[in-house]
Amino acid sequence: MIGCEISTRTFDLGTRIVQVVDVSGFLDAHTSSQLENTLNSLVEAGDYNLILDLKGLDYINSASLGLLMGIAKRVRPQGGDIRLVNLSEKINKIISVLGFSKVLKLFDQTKEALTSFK
Amino acid sequence: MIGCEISTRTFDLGTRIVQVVDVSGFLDAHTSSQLENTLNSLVEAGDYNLILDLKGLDYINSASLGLLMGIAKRVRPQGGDIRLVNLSEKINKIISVLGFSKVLKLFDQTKEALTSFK
Amino acid sequence: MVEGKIFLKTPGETVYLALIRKVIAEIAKRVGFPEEEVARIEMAVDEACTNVIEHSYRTEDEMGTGYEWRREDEVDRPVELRVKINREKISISLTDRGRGFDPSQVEPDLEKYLASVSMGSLGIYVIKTFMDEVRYSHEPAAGNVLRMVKYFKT
Amino acid sequence: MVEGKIFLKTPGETVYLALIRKVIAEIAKRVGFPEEEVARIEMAVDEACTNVIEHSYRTEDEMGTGYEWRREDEVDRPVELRVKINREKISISLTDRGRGFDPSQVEPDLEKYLASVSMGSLGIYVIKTFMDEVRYSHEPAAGNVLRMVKYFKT
Ligand SMILES: Nc1ncnc2c1ncn2[C@@H]1O[C@H](COP(=O)(O)OP(=O)(O)O)[C@@H](O)[C@H]1O
Ligand SMILES: Nc1ncnc2c1ncn2[C@@H]1O[C@H](COP(=O)(O)OP(=O)(O)O)[C@@H](O)[C@H]1O
Repeated sequence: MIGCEISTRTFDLGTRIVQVVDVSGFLDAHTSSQLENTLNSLVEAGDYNLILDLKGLDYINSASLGLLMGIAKRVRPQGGDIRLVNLSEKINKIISVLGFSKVLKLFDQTKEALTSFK
Repeated sequence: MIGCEISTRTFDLGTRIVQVVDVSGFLDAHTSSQLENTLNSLVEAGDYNLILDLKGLDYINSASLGLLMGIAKRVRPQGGDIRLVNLSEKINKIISVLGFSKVLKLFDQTKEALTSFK
Repeated sequence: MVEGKIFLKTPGETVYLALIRKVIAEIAKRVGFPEEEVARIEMAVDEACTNVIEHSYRTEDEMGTGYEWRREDEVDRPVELRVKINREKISISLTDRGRGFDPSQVEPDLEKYLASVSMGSLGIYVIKTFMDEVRYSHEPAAGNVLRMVKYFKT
Repeated sequence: MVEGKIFLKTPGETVYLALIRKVIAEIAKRVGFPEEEVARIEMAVDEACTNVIEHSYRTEDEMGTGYEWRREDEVDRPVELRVKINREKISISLTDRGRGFDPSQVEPDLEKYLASVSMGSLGIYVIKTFMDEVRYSHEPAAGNVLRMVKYFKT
């Protein structure tokens, strides 16, 4: 795979609908607009419960992290959130060291993240 | 791991002793002399039954392939041989396309290569 | 690879960032930085190159019209990376011939950033957080040079 | 990465071959060559660079004394790779400032090689087998240039 691949899965939890966005490849200045478009469309369509599954993501740049924090700020007042799962050790450390884990909620597994929305 | 790692295992088949040389990393002009030294020492010590286990080898250059063919030429008159096992798809194709599989015997597994020496 | 200089030049386009990261990560790994530090050096350089492409090489005109490249100028917008290794450190110089920018003008403050509504200015925060030294200079002949240094032991 | 030029310069030392292979493989992969072809282009370039380091830059003197480098000359022995991509092909030019060598002088013959006792001369066989075009030129100003081309469809 070259660049970045993004797809969306929908989970109906009964009480809520959660959209899981799978991202693999890398998110840099060349590819991050793809994620921006996907997330903006979801939020505009009223989907405020979001999980970003980063299994298979090699790299994430600061603009993409900024984008995620921007999305969090938009959906939280609506009772929603954006939660990150399946981060590689590498990306987990980067996010923590930069202090972004203070804002972005990280989970080990999709299940946990889904449950957290109930 | 940076460069190339080489180690040797000895198998006593009853009728013969076979030396299995494990190579991982890459064999290029920077590292191939390591393999050359190992193989020369074995042949000089009278070890003519050799298996090269290339599991974990990313790259092999023409000089290393030439070295292996040179060793084959030295040990075959002594009733020995050098046999290659666990080649990645990538290295297998390179060796075949270049025509070196006419000279070097390739096996899928160490077991098969060991049996072939009996 | 104890001492040495490596030079890499690509067009100033985001499609080359992946290659630049690969090169930097490979060098950092081979000179012996642990994985964690490799990831940080890789990210700092990616952010610095992104800034050159998205800010230094973007004309006022382009900024007004939706950030479109003038393709015919591409050849005049190279990203040049010089990597120097010695026993104590890796030095990475990024040269561009665009508008230029001194990052010491910006004092990134994550708390403030997180509290604010605006996005942006995270790149310089990353570069300053992950590298040991960051220095900018402008020389008419050479262009804008951003020099980033990382020591082997910190 | 449909069109573009990439320039990579390293010292002429074998320790840099791994980096050179990474860069070439990364570019070849990104422009769309299948894995198999990526491996071939990677090997051809590795062999060409190895020849520059081991033959073009080795003085008669060094050849007699066990192939030792004169470290102080290192800086004058760069390996320069220019990669040009366009819609139909990838062109890789390798420039050195050493003795130089025209590979068209050698007609590699594997059957003969396999029958002979001598090792060596496999490098040029690999380069010619794996690349679609191989051309050598010497220009006093530029140095020795080996140009290797691979078309996307063969
Ligand atoms: N190399 C550069 N050339 C010109 N301007 C730059 C450069 N780097 C940064 N800047 C300016 O500094 C600002 C902050 O940069 P940065 O921290 O990377 O955040 P961002 O790129 O997300 O805006 C940019 O918006 C830009 O105006
Ligand atoms: N770039 C070069 N500069 C000078 N001489 C070269 C160069 N490339 C090849 N040669 C000469 O051609 C011979 C054959 O090269 P090659 O096929 O790569 O085999 P090997 O390197 O194993 O000898 C070398 O031994 C050397 O004498």
